[in-house]
Formats: sequence, C-alpha cells, structure tokens
Amino acid sequence: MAEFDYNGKKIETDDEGYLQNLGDWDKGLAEVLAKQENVTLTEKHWKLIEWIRDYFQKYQVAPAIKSLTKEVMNLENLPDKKEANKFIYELFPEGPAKQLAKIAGLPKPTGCV
Amino acid sequence: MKFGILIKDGPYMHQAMDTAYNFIVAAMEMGHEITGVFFYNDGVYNRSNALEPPIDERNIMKLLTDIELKGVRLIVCVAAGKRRGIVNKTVCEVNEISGLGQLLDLCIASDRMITF
Amino acid sequence: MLHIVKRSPYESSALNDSLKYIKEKDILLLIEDGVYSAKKGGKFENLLKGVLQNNEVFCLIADVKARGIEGSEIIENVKLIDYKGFVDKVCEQNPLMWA
Amino acid sequence: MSEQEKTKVMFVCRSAPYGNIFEQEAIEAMIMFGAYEQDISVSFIDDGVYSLKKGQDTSLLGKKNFSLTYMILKDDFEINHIYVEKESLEERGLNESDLITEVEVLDRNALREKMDEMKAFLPF
Repeated sequence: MAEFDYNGKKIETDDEGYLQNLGDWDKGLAEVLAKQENVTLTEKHWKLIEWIRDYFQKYQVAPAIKSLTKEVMNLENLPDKKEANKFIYELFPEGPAKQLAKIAGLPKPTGCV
Repeated sequence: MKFGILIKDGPYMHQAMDTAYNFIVAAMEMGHEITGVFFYNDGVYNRSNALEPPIDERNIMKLLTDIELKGVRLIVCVAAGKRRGIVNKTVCEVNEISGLGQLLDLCIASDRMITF
Repeated sequence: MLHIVKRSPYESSALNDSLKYIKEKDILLLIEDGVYSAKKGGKFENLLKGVLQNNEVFCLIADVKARGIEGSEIIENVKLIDYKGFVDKVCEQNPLMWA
Repeated sequence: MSEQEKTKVMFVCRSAPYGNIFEQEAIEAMIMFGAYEQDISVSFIDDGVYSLKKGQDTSLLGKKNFSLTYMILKDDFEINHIYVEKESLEERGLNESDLITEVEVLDRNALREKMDEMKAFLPF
C-alpha cells in the first residue's frame, strides 16, 4: 500500500501503483499516475484512456488485448495488429495491462493469463 | 485413465471435498492418473494453512498433503484465492497458486474432468 | 453421459433437472444427500422406478451407510457401488455433476 | 490449430445470479478460457437463464452487474457458443427478447446433442 496527496485528498494505491478506490479517478489524477509511470499523456493516450474507461463501465470487465488492438486499428487507421501493437507499446512502453489500465483507473488485471 | 478434478466447495459446508478425496484415492489405487486437482470458488478454503480442526476430526490439510506427496498436483486459483484471503502467506506449503488457464489445461490433458 | 446427483430431492431440483437430460444408456449415480432419492417408500420411488426402465441407477454405498439406510431399504434394481465402482462409472461415461 | 484438435469444454450454468458467487466466478473463468483458442461453449439451463435477463440493476446491492459482460463474451472473449435452453426460459415466463444479448436458444434435445460432443463439463 502507498499513499499520496492529490488536491488535498489522500489517494491510496497498492504497491504497484493501482488505485485502491476507483472512485478517486479524475483526469488530473490520471496525469499524476502517468507521471509515476514516466508516461507523458498526449491526445493519443487520452483517446485510449477514454475508450477503456467507457468499455469497463459498459461491460464491467477490462477488454481483452485483442479488443484493444482492434480499437487502435480503427482509431489510428492502422493496417494490422502488428502496427497496432507497436503503437500501443510506444504509448505505454511497459504494456497496456500494466500502464493503460493503471492510468485509466481500472483495477489491476487479475493476472490469470 | 487420466482424471482432472475440480473442487468448488469448501471443507465444511458441503461433503464435496470428502467425496473427491475418496474418489481420488480409489482412482489412484486402481492405477489411474490424476492430472491435477484445481481448487475454485470456495474450494480454495481447503488449502488454507490456518485450518486447525480438533485432532479427532478428519483433517483435510493432512489428507491432501498425503495425496500431494504421491505426486498429485494441487492447484489453487489465484483470483478465487485472493478474494478469500488464500494467498502465498496463508496457503499450505508446496501448493501451486496459479491461473484459470490451468483449469483449462486439466480439461485438455485429462480423459475425464469431474467436478465435486 | 453419467449424471451425478448429490443433493437431496426434497431440498433441490437437481434430481428432476438431471432426469430432463437423461438419454438411453446414460447412467444415474446418486451420491451424498442424493442417495435419499433411492429410499423405498419415499416420494421419489415411482420416479426412480421409471428411470430404471431405461437406465441403470447406482448409489454410493458409503453415503447410504452413513445415513443409516439399509440395503433392503433401497429401491429394487438400484445398485450399490463403492468409490472404485464410482471411478469405473466415470471411466465408462462423461460425468456431469448436478448440484 | 484445426477444429478437430480443439478441446470442447462446456460451462453448464444452472445458478441464478447474486444469490451465490457461481455466476461471477464462472464469467471470470469464461473470460480467461477465451484466450486459449479452444472450443468453449456456455449453456444456461434451469435458474441459470436468469443470469441473462435484461434490465439488471445492482446499484442498490453494491455489487457489479455481470450480465453486461455477456454482451461481449463471444465477440471479444472468443467464447464460441452461448446456448440457452428454451424450456427453462418458458417455465420462467421469459423469452428471447428478455435476454441481454443474442444467444442460441435450443430445446432440451438439441442442447443434449451439443452436450454429447463435449469432452468436459464445468458446472456452475
């Protein structure tokens, strides 16, 4: 468990930096979480953050990597999965499960796969 | 034959673990192979290292350790275990804590999959 | 298919639910509280007799004995088996547990 | 992997949601299984059909609404078939239009034929 102050509020995360209370998330906090991951958020990051949050809200689970790849192919007009994966890892070098989910304020992937 | 076993109930609310144990022992005596026992749902409680029943009661921890020593893989689902507090610190020694993929692997590797 | 029923028919619909799926040559195996279905004079005697017309029915002897049911109290033609018999039945047919 | 080499596994869901954990942990298993490129099907019979009912709102329970996840099980998580038993729906005064997602409604006999093809069942 770790703690830090954000806008006068105590934010709790687990040892890996995932939010403990998903309700804490807002865009400003996403910037803070991104900084902890050494990721500088651009418009491209935000598109994926919004998409994954929307998906989680709608279906109650985080998307499969496959769905994320498909979405990226659509959003960025990329020809194939390989290009999409490259794109995702350029934005989130340590992987979407780790960094995108964390910054977007989703729970830590259960690690079953 | 190769049997895969799925245990979904805890050690006390239901008889499932007892039936499964007797089934496993009988199958092994008959020369069949147990590909693995996967603990899911409340089944993960069977592998808590904090169980301490009175000494004149059947001790599921001991019984399972006996079959483990005979080479049977006992696999605790990591997600179901975490939810219920059955994690590295609280699970019996030499246990495998692993993902649900292992359950599917048991389905693939076994001639028969049986749920208790 | 091997249909295994482990709940008492008096508290659960598992027996009835399994019988909706029973086909010729399938086996019905009663274990744990499921063995109460096979007691003579009980509410489910006729239902089980109907099943016995087309299917074999087995009862796990350990569960029958534990519950104070004598062999003579078990519906005719329902066969008692031990855990090794249980293992044999699972070898014969693909099991589905009706809990 | 060819279709013949794939292992056919069927989740047999007979529990209504929320009264116990079976539905929730069954879904978690389904989601994981999809990634392994086997032939996975899910069948809803008996009270299991309630899991698919439209309009579930768990906000007052304070729990997650897993019925929403069924909408993407096939497309996003590679579950090959979702079957619902027709008789169980009818007994409960439900029909296909009451369900949250598109499924294959089969009568008992047809579902039993599917079961005969399975290598393994996972009852929940």
